[in-house]
Amino acid sequence: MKTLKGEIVANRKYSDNLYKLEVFSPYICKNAKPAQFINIKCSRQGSDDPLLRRPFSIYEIDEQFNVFSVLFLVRGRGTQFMADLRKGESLDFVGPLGQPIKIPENDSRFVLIGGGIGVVPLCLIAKNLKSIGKTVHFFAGFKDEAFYTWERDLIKILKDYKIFSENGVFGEKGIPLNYIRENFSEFKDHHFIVCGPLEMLKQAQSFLKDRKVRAIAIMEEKMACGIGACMGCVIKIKNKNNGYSYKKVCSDGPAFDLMEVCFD
Amino acid sequence: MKTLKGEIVANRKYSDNLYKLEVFSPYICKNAKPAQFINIKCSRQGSDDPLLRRPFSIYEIDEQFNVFSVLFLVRGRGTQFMADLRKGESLDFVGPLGQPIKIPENDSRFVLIGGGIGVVPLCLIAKNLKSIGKTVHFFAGFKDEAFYTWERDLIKILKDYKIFSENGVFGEKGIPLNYIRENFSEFKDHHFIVCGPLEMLKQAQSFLKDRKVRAIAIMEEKMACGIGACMGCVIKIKNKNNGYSYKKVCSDGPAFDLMEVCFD
Amino acid sequence: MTDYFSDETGLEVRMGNIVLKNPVITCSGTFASGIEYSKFYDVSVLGAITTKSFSLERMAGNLPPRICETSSGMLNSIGLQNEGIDYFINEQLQEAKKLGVEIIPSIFGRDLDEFKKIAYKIKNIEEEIIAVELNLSCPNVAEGGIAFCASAEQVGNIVAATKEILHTGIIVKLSGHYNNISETASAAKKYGADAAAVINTIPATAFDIETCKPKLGNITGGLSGPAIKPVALLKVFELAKENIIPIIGIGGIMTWQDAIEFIIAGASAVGVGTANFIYPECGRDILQGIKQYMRRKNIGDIKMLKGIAISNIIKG
Amino acid sequence: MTDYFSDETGLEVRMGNIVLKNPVITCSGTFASGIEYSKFYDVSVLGAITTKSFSLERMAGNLPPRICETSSGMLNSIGLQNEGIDYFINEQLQEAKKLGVEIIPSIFGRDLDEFKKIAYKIKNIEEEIIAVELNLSCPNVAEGGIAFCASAEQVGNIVAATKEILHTGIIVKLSGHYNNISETASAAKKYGADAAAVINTIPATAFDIETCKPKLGNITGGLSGPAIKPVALLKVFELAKENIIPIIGIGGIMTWQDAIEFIIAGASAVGVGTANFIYPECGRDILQGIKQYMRRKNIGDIKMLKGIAISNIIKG
Ligand SMILES: Cc1cc2nc3c(=O)[nH]c(=O)nc-3n(C[C@H](O)[C@H](O)[C@H](O)COP(=O)(O)OP(=O)(O)OC[C@H]3O[C@@H](n4cnc5c(N)ncnc54)[C@H](O)[C@@H]3O)c2cc1C
Ligand SMILES: Cc1cc2nc3c(=O)[nH]c(=O)nc-3n(C[C@H](O)[C@H](O)[C@H](O)COP(=O)(O)OP(=O)(O)OC[C@H]3O[C@@H](n4cnc5c(N)ncnc54)[C@H](O)[C@@H]3O)c2cc1C
Ligand SMILES: Cc1cc2nc3c(=O)[nH]c(=O)nc-3n(C[C@H](O)[C@H](O)[C@H](O)COP(=O)(O)O)c2cc1C
Ligand SMILES: Cc1cc2nc3c(=O)[nH]c(=O)nc-3n(C[C@H](O)[C@H](O)[C@H](O)COP(=O)(O)O)c2cc1C
Ligand code: FES
Ligand code: FES
Repeated sequence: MKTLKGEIVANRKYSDNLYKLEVFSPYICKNAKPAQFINIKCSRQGSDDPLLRRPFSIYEIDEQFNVFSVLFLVRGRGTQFMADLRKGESLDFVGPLGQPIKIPENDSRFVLIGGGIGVVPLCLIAKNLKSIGKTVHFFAGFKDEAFYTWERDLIKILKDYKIFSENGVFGEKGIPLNYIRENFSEFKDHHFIVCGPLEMLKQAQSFLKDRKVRAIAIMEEKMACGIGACMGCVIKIKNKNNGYSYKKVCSDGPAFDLMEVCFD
Repeated sequence: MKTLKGEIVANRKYSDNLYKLEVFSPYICKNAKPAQFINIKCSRQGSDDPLLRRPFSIYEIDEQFNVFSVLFLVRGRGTQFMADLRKGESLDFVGPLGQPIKIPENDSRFVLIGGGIGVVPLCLIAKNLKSIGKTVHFFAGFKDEAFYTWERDLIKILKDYKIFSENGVFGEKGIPLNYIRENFSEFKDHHFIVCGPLEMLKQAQSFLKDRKVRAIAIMEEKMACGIGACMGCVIKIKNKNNGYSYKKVCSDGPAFDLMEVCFD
Repeated sequence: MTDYFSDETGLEVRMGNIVLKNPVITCSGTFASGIEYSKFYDVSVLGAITTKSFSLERMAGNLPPRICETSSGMLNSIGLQNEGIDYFINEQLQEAKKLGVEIIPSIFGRDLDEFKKIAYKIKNIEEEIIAVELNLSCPNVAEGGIAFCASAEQVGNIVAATKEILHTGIIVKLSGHYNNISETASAAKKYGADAAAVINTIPATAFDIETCKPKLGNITGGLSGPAIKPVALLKVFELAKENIIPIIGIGGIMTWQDAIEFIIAGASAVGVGTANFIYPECGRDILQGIKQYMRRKNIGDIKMLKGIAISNIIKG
Repeated sequence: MTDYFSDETGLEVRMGNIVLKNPVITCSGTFASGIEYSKFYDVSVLGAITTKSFSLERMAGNLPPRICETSSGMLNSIGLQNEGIDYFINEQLQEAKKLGVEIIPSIFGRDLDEFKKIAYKIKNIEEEIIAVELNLSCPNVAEGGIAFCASAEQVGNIVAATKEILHTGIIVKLSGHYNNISETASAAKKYGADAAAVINTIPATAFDIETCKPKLGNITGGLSGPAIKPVALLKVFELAKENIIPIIGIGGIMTWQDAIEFIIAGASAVGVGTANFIYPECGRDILQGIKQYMRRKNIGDIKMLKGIAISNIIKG
């Protein structure tokens, strides 16, 4: 991990509030692994407001051109700042951060379920799984049209995917978990990797737990340092004695065993 | 005075740290008078750091195109923000602020002395004096090369000027006040208007006072509200009883009788 | 959508004997007597305006520079420059009244006796004002000011003395500087105050590393603006939890979102200060935002919003 | 230009019995035990690092969310999550020592007795550390913490007890929250502390206006970052003026300019906290900037810079 400055190669608008920021960085392209993230300074040089860096999963890595990207939704001050960045400007970020996801070597078939912006880390994971010859089914669910044009990125990674939208404006109407429920026999010996809103993770946990399916969750929490030094970004993880302990999303995660995450 | 948004028509770089920002604003062009200023928000919309607006004298008014300009030196965070503004972006400002300078009607000959960025308000004043048929001598003194190319603006206003630089890299070597001292007989019944660093104002005061010359000073002080509401921007002004009282640069000034300003 | 808010319905705020038509007021020292800001908008939309603090006699104020910017904040060391209470009463009040907004004169005495003298003067104009604010927390004066807040007894005495003289509403302006704000607020309540304005600026300073001198002529000043909002919110929240006295929440309010945050933390009304310097129309805009928020959330009366974060915590 | 600074000459700082090779240290809780940051730069350039506060037993810490950003600042409510002092002594110390930087363990007890017990454990590693910091000012714990600072007597007792057990330097970490910081600092000095670290985070809070709940799991937290710098500077300045005890100035230091500002206000050394989160290499950069400033100003020894703003004020 390093503090880096990378030239912005492109900032592509996918929809009203979804952007893909492409950044030149040989260091990240060489060192970053799936599920890792970077911590972006979202204020001008010399300004400290907004103060904290913002964490973003690494979305794509183009090793040929040494360009990686992050895909982000505009939510507040930091992401608005990012949306306003222009080609040629410099991005100040720290990375790669977090533990690379540990792919269970013995499993060969994977189901990836992404909810909303949760699809981001799954894309790099999917690409990686494919490259090592695993079978991957990708399910993505969205609330609204923000991701309408995003399919063009997904289709480059794999063909076996299904996109759902709650209101049916694009893809199939519904949510991925319902589809999985209804067609569970197809997936029962797959390894699941899920990323998305807490409610989705919670439902996935309870559904998969009953069926004794193994699953990895990619988690989020508010961060300060992003490198494991401040104890700010903890979530509750079950431990052996039926209790829990706090684990750091930034340095113990962001990938955790879904069954060990406490949602309460 | 109003809170305004004006489209930036141009942001011209005069030298490393001197810029001219041209802004479209019919309201300012119609209402602003010499010595008045505007108060610029130097942070992105939705950001409050830097918090306070920055005051800048109105430099030029182009009534035909409804464009006015400010000429500014990059000093700190606010002016760096301004230097980075681009054509087409919107400037958030309040104005016109301050009292228009009161031109003594009976005097017909004026000496204007500007030190450094202090030349800015004097340019609009000079233009105004010329337009009402007064005689104007303009003296400008600079420390370094920042204003090297600025002469092109001045020459459009009047021909009777002298530019000095302390090290002689451009214009004449020296400072305006020395020139005035040496050629005082020429100017002794002129009305003086001075704007520049405190040290220059102080020297001008002591020199002119001894010679019973009337003079106006354009003053600066740190501001919060810019409209006379906070009592933040006061300077000491002599009153009748040999004492002083605090006057507000923003709403009582920025023009004051130089002889009444207390420098201590 | 229910149409509660075609008018001001549901915005009225009662704090003891003080009734405001809506919860947005401007803070002392940041709005003068309203005249400057009336050039920007019709200030009669505000719940009230609080004037600059007036003292018994004219005060010259502190040495400049008096303003210094800090990260998301500013220091001021005005030192209560004002023309004295007589000037307010004789010259300024009538002009301010023309703005059509309720007026809360803020007053400052160096000691109990001065407060009494000012109160007697205010008595003559009681009909024309909605309340009086006792500034017991200015960090920029050598005598009185913030030091009053060190002792609940002192605060109680000044309130009691004022209460004896005046029938109008009484607001105490308290400091977050001391750790006894519950006691001072309780004393104020006990002796007759209707509301507490919380908080004043926080004592602070800044130095110039080139001259190696203080950036303020007065050496120290008071910190205001967004930087202090989290600190102010905690003071309001802690006072409101104890339900001692109605609170005017103050500190770093720039937007309607900030105002709502203070109200859900327990403030009955909010005071907008430093924000006026940056956004001259912010009082109006904050009020507008509050109305829209209430409409969106289907909240018919601002009272239902007050302290809702406290009840949510208690509910768990 | 005189070449004072090819090496570290003129940067050494003495605070009581504590000698630091330079004035830049990192703050407790923001630098863990240095290992994470050593991936960014050679932390042995620092004057010292202060560890996260360790308690007698493992502490789980507070409910998440624990972090919330505010204007030019942040709130944290970590609640001293740590693995306990034994873990530090047995597992972490040796690894940290490898970084080649002086180590100041920060310790936290819920009461006098716990502080004593921890001190006895520290005794075994006294040779390996440069000083111990007593955290008497954490705003995020139910017992002890900031409450210690309410009473100079309590502070004195804890210092005295620690001093009896330990020979290493003692730093007390004080809060700016109470208004008795001169008294607590005096008590600390009297009973044997070598330096005071001033200030810890300022109690504060924030609410979410959509959920109408606190933004922190623990409801309240501590404010740090640039927002608090002017408040911290005033505390340092006031303490330094009274010349009670050497001070480590802390609060919102992001740049070398900020560090210089604390030093001219009277701090002997500076603690860098929140800044590490945003600029992982800031400790190194701040030190570098101090050196360059001293060279530019022709200041041969940092002692000559310390409190220079105070002397300038006295000179008038
Ligand atoms: C490991 C990780 C990976 C992420 N990857 C992506 C991604 O690929 N694309 C994407 O769009 N978003 C991602 N997020 C969420 C992203 O960090 C937030 O949307 C962003 O921080 C919002 O900043 P803001 O200033 O726009 O919002 P604000 O609400 O103004 O932010 C205020 C504060 O809250 C924090 N915050 C707000 N939302 C979140 C959140 N969901 N998670 C963590 N902190 C938050 C901010 O960092 C900031 O400190 C990720 C979060 C984490 C923890
Ligand atoms: C009436 C008036 C007219 C002015 N006209 C011009 C002009 O035409 N061109 C120009 O270049 N400058 C002008 N100035 C000075 C200009 O306002 C400052 O250079 C600017 O505020 C610096 O901001 P900063 O953020 O870059 O500097 P910083 O040093 O970071 O500013 C910090 C704070 O100090 C204040 N400040 C800093 N310098 C000054 C100053 N000289 N006067 C008042 N406040 C200051 C800032 O407004 C801000 O609040 C004028 C000042 C006044 C009062
Ligand atoms: C320039 C200035 C002058 C002030 N003058 C007074 C005053 O005269 N009386 C008073 O009670 N408070 C005064 N205050 C404090 C404000 O009323 C308010 O309590 C404080 O600024 C915090 O609110 P804010 O962050 O919204 O500004 C002043 C504040 C500022 C910034
Ligand atoms: C996330 C975080 C954790 C902290 N933990 C501790 C701690 O364990 N012990 C302590 O004495 N201070 C702790 N502090 C306070 C800092 O050491 C420092 O006093 C404070 O943050 C102010 O400095 P800053 O503005 O530079 O961060 C913590 C601060 C933060 C932000
Ligand atoms: S953000 Fe600091 S430990 Fe994770
Ligand atoms: S800046 Fe507020 S009175 Fe001049």
